[in-house]
Amino acid sequence: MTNTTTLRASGGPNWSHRLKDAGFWAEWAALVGLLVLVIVFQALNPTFLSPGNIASMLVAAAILVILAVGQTFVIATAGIDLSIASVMTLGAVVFGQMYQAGLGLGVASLMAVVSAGAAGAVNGVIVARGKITDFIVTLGMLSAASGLALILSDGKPVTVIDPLLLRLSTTGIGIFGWSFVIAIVVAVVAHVVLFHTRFGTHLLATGGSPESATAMGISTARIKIAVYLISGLLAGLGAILLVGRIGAAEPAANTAFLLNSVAAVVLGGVSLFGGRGTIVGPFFGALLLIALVNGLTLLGVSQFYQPLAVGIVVVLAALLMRFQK
Amino acid sequence: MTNTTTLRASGGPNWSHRLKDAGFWAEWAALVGLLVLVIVFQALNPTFLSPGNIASMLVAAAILVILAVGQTFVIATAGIDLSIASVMTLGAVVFGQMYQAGLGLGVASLMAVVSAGAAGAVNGVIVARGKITDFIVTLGMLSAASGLALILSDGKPVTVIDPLLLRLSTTGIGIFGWSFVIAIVVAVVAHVVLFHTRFGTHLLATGGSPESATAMGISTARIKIAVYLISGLLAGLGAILLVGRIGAAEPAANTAFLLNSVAAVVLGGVSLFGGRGTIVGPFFGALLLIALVNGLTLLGVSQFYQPLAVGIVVVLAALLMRFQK
Amino acid sequence: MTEQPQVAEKTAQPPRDVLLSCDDVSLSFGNVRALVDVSLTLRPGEITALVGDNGAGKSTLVRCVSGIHRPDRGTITFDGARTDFHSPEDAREAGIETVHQNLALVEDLTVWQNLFLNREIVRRLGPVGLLDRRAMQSRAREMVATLAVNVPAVGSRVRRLSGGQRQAVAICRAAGFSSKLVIMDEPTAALGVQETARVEELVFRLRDEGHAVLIISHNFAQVIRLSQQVWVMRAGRCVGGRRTAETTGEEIVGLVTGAIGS
Amino acid sequence: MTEQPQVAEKTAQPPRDVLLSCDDVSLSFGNVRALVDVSLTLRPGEITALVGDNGAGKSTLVRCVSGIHRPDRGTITFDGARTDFHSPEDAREAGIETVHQNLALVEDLTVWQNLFLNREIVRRLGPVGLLDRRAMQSRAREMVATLAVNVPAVGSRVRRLSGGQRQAVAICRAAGFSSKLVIMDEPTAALGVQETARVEELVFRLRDEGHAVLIISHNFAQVIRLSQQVWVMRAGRCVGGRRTAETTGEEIVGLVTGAIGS
Amino acid sequence: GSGGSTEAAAANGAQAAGGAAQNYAAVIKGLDNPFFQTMKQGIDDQAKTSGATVTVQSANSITDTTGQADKLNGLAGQDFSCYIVNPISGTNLIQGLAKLSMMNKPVVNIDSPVDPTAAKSANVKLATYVGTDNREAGKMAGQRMTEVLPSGGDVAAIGGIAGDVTSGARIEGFHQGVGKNVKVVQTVAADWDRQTALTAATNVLRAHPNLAGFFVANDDMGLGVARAVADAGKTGKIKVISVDGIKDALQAVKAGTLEATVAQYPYTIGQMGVEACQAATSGKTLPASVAAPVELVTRSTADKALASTPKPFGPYEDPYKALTQ
Ligand SMILES: Nc1ncnc2c1ncn2[C@@H]1O[C@H](COP(=O)(O)OP(=O)(O)OP(=O)(O)O)[C@@H](O)[C@H]1O
Ligand SMILES: Nc1ncnc2c1ncn2[C@@H]1O[C@H](COP(=O)(O)OP(=O)(O)OP(=O)(O)O)[C@@H](O)[C@H]1O
Ligand SMILES: O[C@@H]1[C@H](O)[C@H](O)CO[C@H]1O
Ligand SMILES: [Mg+2]
Ligand SMILES: [Mg+2]
Repeated sequence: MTNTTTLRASGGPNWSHRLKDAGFWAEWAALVGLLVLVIVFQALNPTFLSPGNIASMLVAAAILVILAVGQTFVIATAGIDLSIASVMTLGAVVFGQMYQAGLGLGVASLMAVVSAGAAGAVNGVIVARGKITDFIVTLGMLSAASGLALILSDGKPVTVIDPLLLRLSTTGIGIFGWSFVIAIVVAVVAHVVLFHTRFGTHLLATGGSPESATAMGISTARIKIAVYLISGLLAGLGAILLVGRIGAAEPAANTAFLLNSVAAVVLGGVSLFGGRGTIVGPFFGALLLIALVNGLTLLGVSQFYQPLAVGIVVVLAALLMRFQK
Repeated sequence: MTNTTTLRASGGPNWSHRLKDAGFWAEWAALVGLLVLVIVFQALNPTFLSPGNIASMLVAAAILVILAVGQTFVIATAGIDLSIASVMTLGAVVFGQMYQAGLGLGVASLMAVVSAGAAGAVNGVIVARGKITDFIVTLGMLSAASGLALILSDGKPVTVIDPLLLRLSTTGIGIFGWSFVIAIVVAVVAHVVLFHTRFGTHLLATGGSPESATAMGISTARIKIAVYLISGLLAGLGAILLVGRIGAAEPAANTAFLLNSVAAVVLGGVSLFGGRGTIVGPFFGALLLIALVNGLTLLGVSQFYQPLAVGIVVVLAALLMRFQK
Repeated sequence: MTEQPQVAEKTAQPPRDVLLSCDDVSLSFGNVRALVDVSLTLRPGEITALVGDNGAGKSTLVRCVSGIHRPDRGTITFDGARTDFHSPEDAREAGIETVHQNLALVEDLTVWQNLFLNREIVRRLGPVGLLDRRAMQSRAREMVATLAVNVPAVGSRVRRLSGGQRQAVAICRAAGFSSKLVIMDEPTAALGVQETARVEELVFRLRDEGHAVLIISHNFAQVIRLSQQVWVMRAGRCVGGRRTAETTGEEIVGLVTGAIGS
Repeated sequence: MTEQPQVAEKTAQPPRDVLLSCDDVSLSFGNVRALVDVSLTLRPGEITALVGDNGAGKSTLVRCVSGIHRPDRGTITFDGARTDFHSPEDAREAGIETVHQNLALVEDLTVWQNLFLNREIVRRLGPVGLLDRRAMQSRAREMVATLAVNVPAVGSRVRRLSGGQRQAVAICRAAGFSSKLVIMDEPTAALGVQETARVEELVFRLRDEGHAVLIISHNFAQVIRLSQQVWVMRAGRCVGGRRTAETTGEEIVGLVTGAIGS
Repeated sequence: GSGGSTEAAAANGAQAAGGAAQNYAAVIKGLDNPFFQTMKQGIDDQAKTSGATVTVQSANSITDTTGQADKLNGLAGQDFSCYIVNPISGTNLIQGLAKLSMMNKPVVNIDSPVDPTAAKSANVKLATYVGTDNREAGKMAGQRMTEVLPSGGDVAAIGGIAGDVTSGARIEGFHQGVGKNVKVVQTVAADWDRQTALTAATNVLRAHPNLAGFFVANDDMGLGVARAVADAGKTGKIKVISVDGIKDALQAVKAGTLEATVAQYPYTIGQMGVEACQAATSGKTLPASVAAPVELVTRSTADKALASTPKPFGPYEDPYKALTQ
């Protein structure tokens, strides 16, 4: 997957030129940042790279990676999905209600994805047909989806103890937990869709220059609806993993996921102004954010100093993206 | 103030043409939305327009108006200040520490504004000189400023009972509390700066087309630093009002203020892509958001249904902005 | 428009000889009456020119024909059928390719991606269609080489190209796909001498292959050189049409400036 | 570049007769060598033309002179002093106004705001300077009327203007402020016949008022008509310079295409 | 034995005698709430007296369920001899806890309980639980409300984030505690935020001009509500009762702006958590569940409470103390 991306950048395997290319650095800045972080943390605390810790970081990253992929699709069209985290909450609550009603894991999972996808589609239709700014529509959905989650669950969490779900979130292949494997699959598929299908090209054109895309006969409205639908569906997938991870379907907001999903995308070198996108970047952006918190925790950085440290490291990591200019 | 704005739009007082102009509607959509909301709420509950309720809505709106004005300056340059609320928290904590140390209201206020302004300036310098995306820099500052606030306050609130501050937040002229009067003054000054100074024009040019602005010899870096400085200073002013309002300086996150400040700006018809801005729009956008929550509470809408209602109304209000196209 | 009957005489032929016809097309933006009752026709296998001052409404008319704007009033008939394009997609489907004045390139996509935008070559793998990047890149290289002198790499993003290079890409795109009508809005404005010559060759080739071409140009020598029919617009109106063989540069200038009344 | 000595003979005059001189200016973008050892000079009170194929490097050179790019190597001397512009602001301060090919207008600002961008008229009220909108609007109306035929309202946003109307605004802006050198990158490319004539008048007027003008154009008739000196670029190099009076359109075409070797 | 923790110093010698210095980890809730600051203080103080070191980590906010889980996972990979956890929800830490149980590490659950069914099915073994019953705390507040409103009246409840478990339990308890004459007419969510609570209470007061009292789910919000009541000029007339017992609230009770607070003593909970770890690591059998002290602080007991804060002023049971000796 990673190879294809670089080949894409300028159509030839000339590495010395590649290294001088700004776009290349933008795409890989998050990886470079991650590597620097890993080296520093490992030097300060050898447990950091222990298999156990790597495994738990990867599992912790799975949901964020999936959301970041969804967010990438939206942001590449110059939109933003502020509702991604609360749509996930909605999906989780729907899962919980179905599961509690005894409908089983399959139906519950399906309904979680369907309901989250529906919320995403509503976002898309209002943005595309109603011609309202993405920010406001998805802000409205942020609120509405958490409201729905509260109403459906009556404000109460549902404990979900399912052996299969538990295996999903606790076992895997080697250090790769199943949930991380799912995240990898999502990322690979997303990469192919973005760079190797007509839809992907039309999506980037819609983000880069909606007028030009329209003039070339691309239905930007349909593209917009599609990306929000995708974002919703992935939020639904995230919801299943979330329920597995915390063992319950809760209506409480997952605000941290919202900002982190956008941060992963932007750290991954994707411009909020649309028209450009990579999947590799946001993927490593998500890992970077997770590794940062994990490392600071391992180092025992005091709780008050952690936000300060996170802020500084995030900006330093972004400094690597300066090469983008 | 309002008159000047409309005159600006197309340079003549021809009202029938004005009403057909899309830009006009974008600017006033928030006001129209507010009026619709007021009519509905008043019809459902006559206390809504009682002088007492109006007065308390206006006082509740003061801080949000001030933050929205700061956010407007940043957004008009195609940036976004995600740190605005936590910089306000930092300012409030600095105020609290100074006040507790017995330095008096004047010094405490000054230091609140200075520290928040400094945080804003740091944002600006990193964005402008470091050439890092606004989103990441201010996300970093969001984290760093709340960390600093926690460290400075040791996580504890400081009760601030100051007679002058108390008067500021509880008295006023008629139904206009002093804090709202301050917000109005801020809005008027901001309007003049945006539309009647060179700085304002250069700011809009920077947001609309940074390359063109640069080619015309405008230092976009200086403009960027200035808008973040302004946003920081206004967050500092907001901090003083916040301390006055709740009678304490707390390290609390104030996240609601962040999303609401951006929402007010966008509801006010200002594009997140920069280059266009109004102050009237965000002003009424902020009032709309406050009136919405007030009205829903007056109507006794249940806590679980409130988020749903907020979401729907926000999107409906934005539908008024369709005219913008 | 008052000119219309006069021209109609000359062009009064069986309808199969009219590819495109605009009848009383009008469009206003707020107070600006960009098009006022514009009527003109265009024959298959011919090069038709559209001239007029800046702001006369030429691009606006083109945008109506290619589905970007919908006229307030009037009808557009294409290939015998009355059209009501709701989007540029409809127009492209119907067989109209356009080189817009603002180029309509996506700056952040590469040259080859722009050339094949919404016309991508796809390899089918069962239900999924994957882009055939290699095929598109090599065809793109050929297409660009026919027009450009300093040929840009087809893998570079359009943002990096010079003014003329962009123009060449936009023209390649419109010419590269079989269509009944190719519209070019000031295609050679940014082009150098050699590139202009190549575009003119291309226009002739398109005509010879049976495409109709509508070309907008401020270069009257070029108009006389290329076209069989000229239409003149002034301040939103179509003020006249001439068979090129029967007119001169001077007469056209006169129509454009209003020295020769309508 | 090998041409340089030859040309130097002709232009070898006391330094006060050279307003701008580029010496061995080079600039690469990654692999693209946009400028290779470009040397040329420009006299005050003269109209100088710069010609060359698309992608030859003309706009890149102009962007170096006006402070947008900084050359990798080489020196630029303006008005007797070696310059090292760090920004377009420096260049404007030094007295260089430029009409860029991409126009450099701010689409969301109005015509008058664009005309006075960074040159705003201000009324001082003690420490604060407030914009004199009325004065700028009325002066803008005058400026635009001199060039445009279908005059756009100065209060309308540039986004709404036709291709030629934008071009006119950009030219007005560069011409409207006293400067030593006005650079115009393909100023008449999008213009109609009448508008082109007015711009040419304007260029002459600028020269007569003592400004130097550097004009880039693909229209060799225009070049011969307007300029006193022509410089030719090919594939990033300056391959020759001629006094216009001593050359012909054919020779220039030859230099541009490489038919006449360098 | 029972008694004030002033005797804790005595434990020091016992611990030193017990063997090598102990190394514990604690994961608590959000750090922007003084309640948890006090909890941390209790943990730190007890650690100092007993010669143990405790690494304390906390979630970013009261909603950060997965972030908290990540932190526990980070710490679980390291060699601590005992873990203290205060989970945000009943299940969010289950995965990390399962891992700890697998390694046979003792886990002490404080404040908010781990969901027993979830614990059972994930094979999570908890050494002990120490905390307060939030429903019980709400009930005490309800009973007090009935006492101070002998002739009954309308009251409103201000909760934390809609759907929050702790808030829900307290409000439910309050409903159970109030007598027939007292009617809860409205419940609003104020996000655990003082400013939001102030605005919400102001709005509720408009809707119910004859309101006789407020029950507020924590002290920070309670102080905001008290401010709203003061702004309306009804201090003393409208009774405000909240939960937590933070210092500022005790002072407010003393000053009469708060009617009462149900003090839960996070300091003591933290202390007892560390004691429980000491006992558990020295192989003692711990009681399954210990009720932490809860005291209703009213004007008459405010002085006493202030004098002993952050510790309880009355006697309480501490079965762990005996086990550490
Ligand atoms: N979207 C729009 N909104 C408002 N006015 C517009 C819009 N598009 C075009 N106009 C106006 O309509 C008129 C005709 O514009 P058009 O672009 O069709 O001219 P043109 O003949 O193509 O000129 P040029 O030769 O300069 O390209 C102009 O006055 C222009 O300002
Ligand atoms: N920012 C850039 N990055 C990469 N390549 C560039 C950049 N700017 C220009 N180039 C390349 O440099 C070469 C010269 O471009 P330039 O714009 O100077 O040509 P020009 O002579 O002005 O052509 P035209 O007549 O088409 O305007 C072109 O090959 C172009 O693709
Ligand atoms: O017990 C705590 C405190 O009351 C805090 O104020 C909110 O969260 C609860 O869990
Ligand atoms: Mg045009
Ligand atoms: Mg050029």
